[in-house]
Amino acid sequence: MAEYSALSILKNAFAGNRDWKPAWRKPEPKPTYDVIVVGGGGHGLSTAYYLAKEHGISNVAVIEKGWLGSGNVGRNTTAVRSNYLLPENSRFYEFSMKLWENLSHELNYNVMFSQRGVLNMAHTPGQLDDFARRGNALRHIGADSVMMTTAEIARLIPALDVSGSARFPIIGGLMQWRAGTARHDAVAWGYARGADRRGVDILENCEVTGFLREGDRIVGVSTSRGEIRANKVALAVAGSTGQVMRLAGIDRMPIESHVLQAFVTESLKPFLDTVVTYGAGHFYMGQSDKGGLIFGGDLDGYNSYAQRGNLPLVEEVMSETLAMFPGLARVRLLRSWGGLTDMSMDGSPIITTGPLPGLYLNCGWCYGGFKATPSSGFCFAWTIARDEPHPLTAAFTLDRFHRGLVIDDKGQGSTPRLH
Amino acid sequence: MLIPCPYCGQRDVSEFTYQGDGNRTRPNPSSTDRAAWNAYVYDRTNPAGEHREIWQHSGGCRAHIVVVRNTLTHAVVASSMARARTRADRREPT
Amino acid sequence: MSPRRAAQGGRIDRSGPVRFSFDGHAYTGCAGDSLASALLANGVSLFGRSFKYHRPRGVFAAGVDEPSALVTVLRDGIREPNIPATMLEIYDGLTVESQNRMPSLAFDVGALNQLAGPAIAAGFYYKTFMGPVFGPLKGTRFWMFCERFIRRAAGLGRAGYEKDPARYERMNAFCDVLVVGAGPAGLMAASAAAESGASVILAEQDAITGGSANWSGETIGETPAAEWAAATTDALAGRDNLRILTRTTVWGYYDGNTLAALERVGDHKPASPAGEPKHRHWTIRAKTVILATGALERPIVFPGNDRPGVMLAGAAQRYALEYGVLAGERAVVFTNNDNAYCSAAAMRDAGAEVAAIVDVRREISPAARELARQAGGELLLGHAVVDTEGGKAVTCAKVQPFDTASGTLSGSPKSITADCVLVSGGWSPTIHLASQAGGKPVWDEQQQAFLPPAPAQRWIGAGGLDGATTSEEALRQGWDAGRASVDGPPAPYAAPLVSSLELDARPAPVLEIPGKGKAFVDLQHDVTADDIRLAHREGFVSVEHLKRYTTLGMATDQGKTSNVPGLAIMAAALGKSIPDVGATRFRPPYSPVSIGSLAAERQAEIKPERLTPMHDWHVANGATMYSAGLWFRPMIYGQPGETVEQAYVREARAVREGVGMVDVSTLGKIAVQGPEAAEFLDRVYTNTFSTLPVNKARYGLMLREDGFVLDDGTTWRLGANDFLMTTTTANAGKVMQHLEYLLDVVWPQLRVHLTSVTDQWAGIAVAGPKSRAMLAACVSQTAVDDAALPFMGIVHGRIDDIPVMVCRLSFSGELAYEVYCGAGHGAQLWEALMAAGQPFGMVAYGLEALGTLRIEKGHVTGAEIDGRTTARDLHLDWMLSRKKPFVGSAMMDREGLIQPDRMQLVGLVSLDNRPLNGGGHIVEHGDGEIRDDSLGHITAACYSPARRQYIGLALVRNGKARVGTHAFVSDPMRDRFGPVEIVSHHMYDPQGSRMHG
Amino acid sequence: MADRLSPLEPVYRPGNHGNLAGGAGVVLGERQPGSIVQLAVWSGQERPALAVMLDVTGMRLPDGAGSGSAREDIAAFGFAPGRFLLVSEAEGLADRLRAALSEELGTVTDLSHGRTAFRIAGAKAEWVLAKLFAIDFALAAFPTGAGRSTSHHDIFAQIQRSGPEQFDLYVFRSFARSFWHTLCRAAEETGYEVR
Repeated sequence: MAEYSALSILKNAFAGNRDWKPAWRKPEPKPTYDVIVVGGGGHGLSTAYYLAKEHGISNVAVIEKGWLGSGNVGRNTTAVRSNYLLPENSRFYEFSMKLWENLSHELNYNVMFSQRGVLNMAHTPGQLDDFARRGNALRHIGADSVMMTTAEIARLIPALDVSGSARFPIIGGLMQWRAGTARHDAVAWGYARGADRRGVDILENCEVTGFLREGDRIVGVSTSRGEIRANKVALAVAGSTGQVMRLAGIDRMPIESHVLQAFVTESLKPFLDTVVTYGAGHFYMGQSDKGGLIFGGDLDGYNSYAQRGNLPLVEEVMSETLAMFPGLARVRLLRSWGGLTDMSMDGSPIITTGPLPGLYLNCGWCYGGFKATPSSGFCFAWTIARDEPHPLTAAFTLDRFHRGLVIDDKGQGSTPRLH
Repeated sequence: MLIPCPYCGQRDVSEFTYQGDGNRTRPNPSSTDRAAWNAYVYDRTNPAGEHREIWQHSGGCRAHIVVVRNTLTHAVVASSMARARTRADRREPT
Repeated sequence: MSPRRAAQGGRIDRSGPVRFSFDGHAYTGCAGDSLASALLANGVSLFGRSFKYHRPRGVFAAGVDEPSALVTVLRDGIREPNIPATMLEIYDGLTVESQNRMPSLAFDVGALNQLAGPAIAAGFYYKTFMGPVFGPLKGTRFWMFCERFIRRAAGLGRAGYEKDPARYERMNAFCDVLVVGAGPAGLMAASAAAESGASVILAEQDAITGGSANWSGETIGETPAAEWAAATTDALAGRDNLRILTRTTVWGYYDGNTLAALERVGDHKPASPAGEPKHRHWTIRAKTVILATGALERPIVFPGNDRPGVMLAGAAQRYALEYGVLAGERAVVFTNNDNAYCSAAAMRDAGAEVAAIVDVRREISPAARELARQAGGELLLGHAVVDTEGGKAVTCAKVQPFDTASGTLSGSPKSITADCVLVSGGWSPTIHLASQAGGKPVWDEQQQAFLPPAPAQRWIGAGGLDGATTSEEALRQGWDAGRASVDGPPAPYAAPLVSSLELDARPAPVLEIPGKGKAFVDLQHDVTADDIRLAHREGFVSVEHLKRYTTLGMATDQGKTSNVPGLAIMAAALGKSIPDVGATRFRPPYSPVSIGSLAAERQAEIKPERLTPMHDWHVANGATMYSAGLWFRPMIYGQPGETVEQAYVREARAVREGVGMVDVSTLGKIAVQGPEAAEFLDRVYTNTFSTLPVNKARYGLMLREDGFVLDDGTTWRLGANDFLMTTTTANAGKVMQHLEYLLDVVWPQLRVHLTSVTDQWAGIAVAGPKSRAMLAACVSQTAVDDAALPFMGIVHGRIDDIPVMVCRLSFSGELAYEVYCGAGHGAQLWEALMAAGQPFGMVAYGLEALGTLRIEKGHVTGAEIDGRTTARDLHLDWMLSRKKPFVGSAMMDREGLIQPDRMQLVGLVSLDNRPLNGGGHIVEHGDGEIRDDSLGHITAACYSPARRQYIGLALVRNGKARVGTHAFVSDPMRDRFGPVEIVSHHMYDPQGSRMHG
Repeated sequence: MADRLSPLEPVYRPGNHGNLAGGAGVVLGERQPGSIVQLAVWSGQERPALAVMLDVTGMRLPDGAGSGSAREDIAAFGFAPGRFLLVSEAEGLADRLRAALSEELGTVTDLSHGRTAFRIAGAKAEWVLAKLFAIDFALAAFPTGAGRSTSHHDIFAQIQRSGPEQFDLYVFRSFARSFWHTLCRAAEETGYEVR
């Protein structure tokens, strides 16, 4: 398949763009694979990609019940950052950031990772100390982070309300410059194309309806397109984890599926050159290259598989928008949508072997899934290939909850909606 | 979304706080059954479909309500006072 | 009057000119004009530039579906970008400018993009801009360099930074029936529902009711349809069980039949009266909804279809009949259906010349043929428009024979001179709200359109939405829906006579004409038919991939005119039917909604302020206020010239040496009452309260179920079955909910009532060695000596005339008391204590001094109780009763919670005599290098007046074992590195002799 | 005893405000009742407890969730299962009620300082309140005398309809000033008079 480049674009343009080939094949399922990855979202596709690339396992099927990338990789707010508090998380997300930094080259697909920075606003001295703690933690693990003064913030983002008369005045911020945004769909398509080019079969419109078992062991899946066998079956199904695990006979998990809404305004000329978060609520905003302001806030806060949220959260997020950017009152909300998030009991993900022999599990990404796409796939592929955790995800076990080894970045305990 | 509060009637979801899976049973306080405690604190049924769950009408009468709600459509199928329910199948005082 | 303005007819008022300006040029229009109709009347054809190629664009539609004519309104010094000219009512003084052009609308350098042509087809940016893999532009740098230019070229209008002086409000409404859309079906439905006595809201997005009746040219009953609509509306407006909301777009269908609507209250007024909002955000909770949202026309896609002057046929009809404005003076009508013949006739009636009617079909109905005859001009059946010519406006249309069955052209094109091409590809029911309510739309082959899904919530469809193709049908459906919405018995329906013609409602299944040149599907996003075919070639064939890869339908009009043509082109490429490609799931909002309206009253202030009864005193006496959650608390009472550190050191020293007082009214306070209150407290606290005597207080610790610390505070026993629990300020709500949950869900048999009494009591802590003497001097009706008021004792008395409750407890480590009184007396009590304290050197102290005193004592607060710490981590294991179970007791001994290398609370002393900062980290190595070796972090730090050192509290890995050792603070965020000694967290008076004194 | 201070003292501006083109649509004010008391009753003890209330206050409540009764000198309404708010012009109601109520029936909590009482009256009262609360204020849905517990964002409120066009609102004291601002702002559209 052709490499993408400026030259190939020109060549094709002269040919009326008639010679472009599909970005990935649409193969028929084979009866057997070495590995089946369930879930054709970002994590599933990157897992397949790294299985092929890092571990030479290319006899892999990615099976997706709908269209490729239909999960959260296609409905998030595109922020990429590693500025977590606890080192188990920040080390992992920092590794992801490093993969992001070379991802477009790696995939020969422009995922438009724009390192325009993510800035968290502080509104009280106590919050500033908390950010210093977090920033210091990041610096100690080798990630970047700096404090910004209000004056620096005002220069960087003239649209912000930095007045002392704000209800929650901004008194400083924590900036991670290497953080930024990426084009979410491109990540799915780039990994799909990359995996496909290494021989992975991507099977769309293929829904798992059950697991094939030999004794205790999982040996494949039955699907809407027939039975498919494999030595190893890996799940990366984000919001549907509970549903798929139920098919495997496990009916309770340390996970709740919640709806997270996201929003985009009408397209505007450049308004905001970085990604910002509000410290006196839960709000984040960036601007897409097309010009839409992309933003979101809290979860709606109840179990849901409906990919649809409700009005109170919309109103809350818009209020926080104006608390930060008073000039946006007359700008108009263009579209809202809802994604399913796997909220784990401590707000941190799960990447592990088991819980059944032959089964591998990747879930519980809460808000963090998109930015983790590269490292999640990398480390999950490692776990699948070697039957042992990658050192960076060794703490992301399923049994950590019961053992009390939780990784609770927000300190909220087992109330998923608060993570 | 509206949640039917048995006391206050249909109210907007913004008046409520979600308290999660209503299928969990708290073990007897003196129980040392670690697995049972773990299940109570950490494990959730999380069904796609009808879900029995607890809401508190925190912005209203503050009662806890057992709601059966479809997580695929958000349609509320039933609601009742949590207190009445737990009274009905009262366990030994603990 | 301009030649484009008919002498009579329509909703406009020709009596006086309305002045407005567009791009600095002054124009006049009529009251009732939209900006689009007014500019068209002035002969303006160029309204804007397209998104990607910056091609000149005119106005394409007449309503909410407008993709091209977007403008920025300038008002009150605030920019309001991306407003469709079709939805903007003009008023005297209206000022608007065009968008996405540099330097001007007529001459736009961005139009150079057109030269790049096919190289910037759909998705081209995924294939390039990756840059070199090494060198200074490696990694993401090259892309970020390119991105700067791309971002500038993209985008539509520009937003401003200033706070909007306009007002936004919300309104909650409840009704039996909400009727969405006040066209013929909606009006009929509202009449039928209201007649039953039900409460009805009728919402119409336009400024006037009537919908298609305003431009259909039909008669209903004995009168022109527009007059019928006005009369029906008048009758409805007289009812007290019905509210008509015009300029109100119902844009969201949420769960529980909750609908969101935007009322544009002030947008059409030159000035708003005091207190009136610009926009009102309605949340309508309706028992039943009647969706009478009508249908939207869509175009046929053909090369050159984006030139200004190419317009939807129905839009031109609307301009002619509703506004008395001609979209052009010589029209070519291009259609696949009968409806456009009405548009042609209407143009002719309004004074335009119809050069030709071009129809892809070979056969048309007799009624259409008759309309064609009335319209005049050539009737070209089996033909298609294959191109247009013209610069900033159409000058001619090219027409060629076309075979519908094969989709191919034959013969050669001929030119027809025209200044507008009016196109119709049939009508798509406006199913957006129905789709938002849940369910998948259903394809109707006859109408070549998606019909609404089966209702997933309580709504009834009527009119064009439900597939009605004639007004007669729409009126009947409206009536039926109105009756059904109130479960009324079928009432006699007096069908008004409608003059409509017997048109063939089935469009030919042709939505694209092949040909050379760019044929636009999504006019705003510049998505062409070739782009869709490219997406197909590259495998982006599902409807969602199509949308995402090409950005089809993602523009501000949300694909209202482009959705079905786009699907048709993909279906043709795939050799599938349209429904097999899939239907888009519509999401809120139906049309864009101002952010201000959604924030509503919170645009003025996002959160309320919570004030203690003494707030005004603090502010009047120089306090710097600290925002703690919603509360405001004094941080310091700074004196002129003092730094923050000097102020809190002075205040803290006063407490250690004399007496000080601090407002503690913000502490959470919960009345715990009932026969089993003590039993309940035993279950929720780690320690025992049932043994606490009346009029004594005890410090208590609560865990979460998972064994981690939740909160701490003192609880006072005021009676055998009456406790006053205090919580930390930050956790008051959380603790209340935790306790209510346990009582309601887990232990419903316990007779305990919980009531928030935080606001009932004002609280003042009086602390310092002189506090007892000071209180003795002002408290009456009780003694406060050690015998009457021992440590943790409670007495009741009066200060001045104010009843008070005094508890002897200490957070500062000094002899100290908390004095509580009714909140309404708080300010007086504060002043009374201030006055009584003067002889003792009373000083008011704030949070900083409070923090200093507690750091010295090693008492924990939210910085240490951060949701990740255990009682043991905080040296509070002595509070864990082994005699009884309590919340958290079963889980607190799990492996992860008892590991020796957990982070544990220690004290720190700065060894370089420089301040420590909260958030600094602790490391073992003294080389100053930053590596992955953090042992923990500082939770709080201060200058200790008692120790005359900079000290801090920290959570440090295996901290208990490190007491007495040296370490280093590593704080790269603030460029601070230096030696510290790890000490016990009790850094002052470890025996507690002072507070027991 | 010392007078109770109003939390609104510095921001309370008697007179007419807002858009008065059509006259003041509502009258807003703070009431300062002598007693605001919560009566909370154990499950199953509602009848005897309400009998005690009748004895002490002379108030009889209709059956049903949220039902209540309002007179000029005293008002009472249910606002939660087993819980009632009693508001009296007289001080000391909590003590009198506590003395009369057996612990076997329920508990009494004095909230006289803890809640601030607002009154809104006039033809536009429903309209103004509907801007702030997501409950149905129509007379048919919210009859005279009845009580409701609801909230405006962070501000919890108990509301009693004390007349066809009159509502009494009870709000946590610490929020009173913010709520007053909010209420006044909401009433500007219709014009309001502060008494």
